[in-house]
Amino acid sequence: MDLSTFLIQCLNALQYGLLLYLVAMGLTLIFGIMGVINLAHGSFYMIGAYMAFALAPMVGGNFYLTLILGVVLAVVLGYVLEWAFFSYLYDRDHLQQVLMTYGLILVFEELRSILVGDDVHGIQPPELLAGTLPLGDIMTYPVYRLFVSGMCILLALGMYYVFSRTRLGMMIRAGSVNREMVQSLGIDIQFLYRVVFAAGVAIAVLAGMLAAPISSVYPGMGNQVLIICFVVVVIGGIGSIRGAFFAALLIGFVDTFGKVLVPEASGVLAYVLMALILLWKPNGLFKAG
Amino acid sequence: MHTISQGRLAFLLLFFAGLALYPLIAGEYGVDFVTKIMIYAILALSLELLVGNVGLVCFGQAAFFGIGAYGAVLLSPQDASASWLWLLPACVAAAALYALFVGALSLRTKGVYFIMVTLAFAQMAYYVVHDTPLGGGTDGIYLYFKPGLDSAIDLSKPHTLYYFTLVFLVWTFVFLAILLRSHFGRALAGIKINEQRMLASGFYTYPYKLAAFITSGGIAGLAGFLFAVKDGFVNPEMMSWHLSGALLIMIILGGLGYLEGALIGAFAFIFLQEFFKSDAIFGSFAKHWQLGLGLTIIACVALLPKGLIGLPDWIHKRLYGEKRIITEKMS
Amino acid sequence: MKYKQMFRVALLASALLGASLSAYAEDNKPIKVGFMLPATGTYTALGNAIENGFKLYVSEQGGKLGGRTIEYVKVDDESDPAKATDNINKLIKSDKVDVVVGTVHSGVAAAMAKVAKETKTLLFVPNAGAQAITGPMCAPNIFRSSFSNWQPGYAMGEVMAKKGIKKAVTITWKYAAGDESIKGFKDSFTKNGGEVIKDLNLPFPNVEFQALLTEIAALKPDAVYTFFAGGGAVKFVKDYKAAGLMDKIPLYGAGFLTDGTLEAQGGDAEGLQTALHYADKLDNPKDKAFRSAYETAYKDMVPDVYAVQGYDAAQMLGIGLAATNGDVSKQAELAAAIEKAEIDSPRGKFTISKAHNPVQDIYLREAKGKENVVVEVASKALADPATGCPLK
Amino acid sequence: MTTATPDILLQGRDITQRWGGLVAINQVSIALERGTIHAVIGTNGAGKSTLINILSGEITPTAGKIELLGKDATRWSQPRRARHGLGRSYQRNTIFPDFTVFENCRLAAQAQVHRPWIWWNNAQKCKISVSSAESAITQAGLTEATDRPAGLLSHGQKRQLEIAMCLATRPEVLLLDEPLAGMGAEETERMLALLNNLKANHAILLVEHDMDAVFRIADKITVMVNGSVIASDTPDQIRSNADVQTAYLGAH
Repeated sequence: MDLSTFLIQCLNALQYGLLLYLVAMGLTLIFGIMGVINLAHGSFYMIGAYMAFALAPMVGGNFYLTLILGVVLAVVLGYVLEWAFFSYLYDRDHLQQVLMTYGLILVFEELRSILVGDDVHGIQPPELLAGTLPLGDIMTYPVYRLFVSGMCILLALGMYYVFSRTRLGMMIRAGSVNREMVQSLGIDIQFLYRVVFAAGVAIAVLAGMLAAPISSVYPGMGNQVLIICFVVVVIGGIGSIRGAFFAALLIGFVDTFGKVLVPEASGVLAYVLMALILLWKPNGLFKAG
Repeated sequence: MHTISQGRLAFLLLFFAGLALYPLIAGEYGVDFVTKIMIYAILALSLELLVGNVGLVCFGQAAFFGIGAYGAVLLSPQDASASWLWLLPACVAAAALYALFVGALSLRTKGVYFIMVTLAFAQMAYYVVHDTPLGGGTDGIYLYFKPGLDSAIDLSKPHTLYYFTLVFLVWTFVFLAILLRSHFGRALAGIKINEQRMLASGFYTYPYKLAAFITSGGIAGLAGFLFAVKDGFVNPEMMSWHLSGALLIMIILGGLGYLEGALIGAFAFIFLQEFFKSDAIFGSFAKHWQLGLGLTIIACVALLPKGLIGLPDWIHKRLYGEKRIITEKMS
Repeated sequence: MKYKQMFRVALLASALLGASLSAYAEDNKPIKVGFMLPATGTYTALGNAIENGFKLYVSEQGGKLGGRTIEYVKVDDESDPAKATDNINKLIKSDKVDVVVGTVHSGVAAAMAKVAKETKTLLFVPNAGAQAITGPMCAPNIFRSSFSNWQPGYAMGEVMAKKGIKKAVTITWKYAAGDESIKGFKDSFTKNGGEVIKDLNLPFPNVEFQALLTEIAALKPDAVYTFFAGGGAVKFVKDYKAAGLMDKIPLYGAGFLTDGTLEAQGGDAEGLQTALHYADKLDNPKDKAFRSAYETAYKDMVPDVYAVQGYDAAQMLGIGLAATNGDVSKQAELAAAIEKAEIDSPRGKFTISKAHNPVQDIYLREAKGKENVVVEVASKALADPATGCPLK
Repeated sequence: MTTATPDILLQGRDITQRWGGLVAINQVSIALERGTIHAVIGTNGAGKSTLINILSGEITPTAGKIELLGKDATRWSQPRRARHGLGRSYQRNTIFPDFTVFENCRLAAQAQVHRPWIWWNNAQKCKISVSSAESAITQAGLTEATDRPAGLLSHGQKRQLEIAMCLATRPEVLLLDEPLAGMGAEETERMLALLNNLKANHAILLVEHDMDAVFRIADKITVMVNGSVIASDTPDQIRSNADVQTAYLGAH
């Protein structure tokens, strides 16, 4: 591998890592803060991608309006879901939530089939971002991918700010450590969780919408990202926004270079990495914080 | 020590007696179908030992199942029928061996991390059979000659296999029931509730957990062996996380902490699937069977915190408006 | 002498009576066809098209094949090989179907073939291209109306070698279908003087292609041969285009790369050449008739190769049943009839090999707008080698 | 049991525990003798619970040495120490609420059984653990509650059960972390009587906030402030110790 190819592969790895982070971010929130093992996370991602497809005609094909509309709908969806399905589960065994989210996967997948059908769809990126940049002697790089990477970084910074600098972030962090304590301080934990859940869903949906022009839209797409998202969150350390960020980049690099250097084992590499990291650091790379 | 209350004992006797009599009234397919469910029930029991009784949520049970199944195919001679007398223990041992390896490492982690490490090791096993020619790759491999033992116990006959499976289902259930009231089982129960307390009392908890993990893996391998013999075909999808997930769903649906929960869960989960898939009932909407299944599961979570095993309680409460304790755990 | 003659007459009469009685009985009882196709998951649309195609032919024949009414039963195979044996057992043993039609996923079809072989049930495979089905697993009662993975690959290898391409790179998912397609491609490409400088692959169903595209750019081959389908195909073509490789390193593939996916690929596939046993704008009357009938019967649905495969599965069954007067139990006669027949398919006429795989023309097609327009016949009457099939 | 040379069962020497830069325990030495109740008092965060965790083996100290019954136990795991006569109770209840009182104690006693792998015998028929459990329950005064689920006991009874579970392992040294926390007057009296009874055959370390009780029952008191021992003496001496008064009792 010559230097320029190596650098391009690094860019690929970085870009894939950021995309992974984008998809896993919502999961970190819900999983890390509320302790809910949300199997339906992939479904929210899928819903986002299909929203990008289905909502576009309603707003005249404007990509940015679609994004905004999608996020608004997602917040409402998350809020309602938490109210309807999760609010009474916190005092029960965690595994009850697993069962609940599994049920939701099935329901969402079928609703998608009934409402939108089972075809594969492509989404065009907006005009402004549709171009490509030259890279190396014969390759080019799509601007839209860079745009998505930029959005990931923006969101990451935004999350970091909310968590470490705002009162809401502090309440959320406290709530993740000790639910009773926060309640005794007079904070409405029910409301707090509802906000976190809605935010998690909204981020997953946003990830789906942003990724749709890159990944295209097809049945079963949610299941594919689900497990790798859990891997990212767990490697990073549950509840750690920063950890998820680095873990996503790590997986990005391992996956990219694994495919090139050890293609026979590329499928299993991420899992080997996770196993090794957890045996070395049983609580992930970064503890919650 | 689960004191077998009379209600539970009656339920179990009826349940197993029903299974024993079922082939008398069932057609060929019915026998096949229930054999499959019984295999899943054995598998669910193996997971129930870990999740319900030690509190170890293993998300990689399919790997042990798959190793048992692949073992049955790969260890069988190409051109003749093997004797299950050695093949079955070999498959169980193979699965248990992998469980020893996985357990020894993954038990260093806790909680969600444990869930994910077991998943990781299962995925490794999955990719080994998926991406290498060892097990026939993605299309899987066939078991051409099903194992037998002379002509007396020929497992290629559906009815023989049915009773063979039933015997092992009963055996697994009884084995686990006895195990759970022994010193070993009681220690596991203590570890599930408060491992720190157990350490302070002088229990080396790690070997206990590891032993439970290996036992569970071995039983899953037994189920895998039976599955390979039943289908005569194994495929990497038998090791996929979807199956591990479905198993967890079964035991949660049935009711965690009770061996019967695993039985009920396995039967209920597969019956529900068949029910919603049925053309006869749902017509053309049957293709959206996942919707019905999903909604049923959600309703179960919302209404039955203890799983289906809490259903009699729930009905009783609705009818008489008072709480009846049928599932007292301890004496 | 007289007695002997009387005996003969009596024998003949009773045989005729028996035959007509049994024919009468057969007439009364419909033939049950069991569809084992995906109704959930990634392949749902393909399953629907196959079912539609099959039913279209049957309804064109007035709902009867070989003089008997056709009745349908369905089971969702979920594209899960672990459940395949049970699902087909359900059709055969519980629903008591006479014929099974399925499926899309190769691993599932492999399991089905085994059960069909053991139970001697008629099986028509309307898509899955696993070579084993008409190779080591072939049987007198198993037929395929589609293709073997090897076929389009082989045809494309010839075409690319003829175009003067010397160095090629292949890329696919690491699974049986991809491997077989690449094998077919290599068989003909290297025979005709080409060289495959690298086989790239990634785990199924991973769709993060960027690393491998960079690898292709670094290797600078004359061309790339690929096998992807469904959502992966859409993304691969779009990524290939976006990476700027489309104009510099021509991309060729098995036809699934652009089948049913052109709309989603949104113009990025324009001009892409692929090989398959079906194409748009085939100038034959059968295809025109099929297309208009399909569009009338199923509103809003575009006929595609999967529908054709379903349609032809029904045709093949029809030919067999016609020869046995609707008696499904006469499998030898049924198979002989199908083997002898020339099937008038929308894809053009084809025959069935001894191993029961179509011997068919593979077309070179070019993506234009939302159609894969035929360019030429890439390989005439191409037969799968059917390695390992004892029926050959 | 009074002998000329004190019967030291557990001894910690120069134990230091650092968490990063923070020193939680600074060169603490402590010796527990049979027949005495040794109380450790101090403000919240003084390091009392950390000390118990170190002595019982839950935490390995940064520096220092621990001897149990005359053997160097510094590197011993918690279960190993427990098997060599060390029992501890927790500040928060660690009873198994679904189990009966009897089963709670029997399970703890089971740790001493030597063949735990025999999976076919009913654990409740195990004579060794059953008799240990019964005697522990009697000692702790819970005989009447034997068959009740532990979760349904009163708070005081739960604390008694906590001690009974310790006793069931037949320990010689008892490390008790706030056994009186949250108790009413009557319950406290019962617990103090129990501790007085136990003292004859055990060496007891008592971490407690209830000063009246401590001064009534302890034979020796160690006062910790910010991880260090500032005084260690008889209750009377401690009461009159000026340092202690300013640092701790004065604020009381």
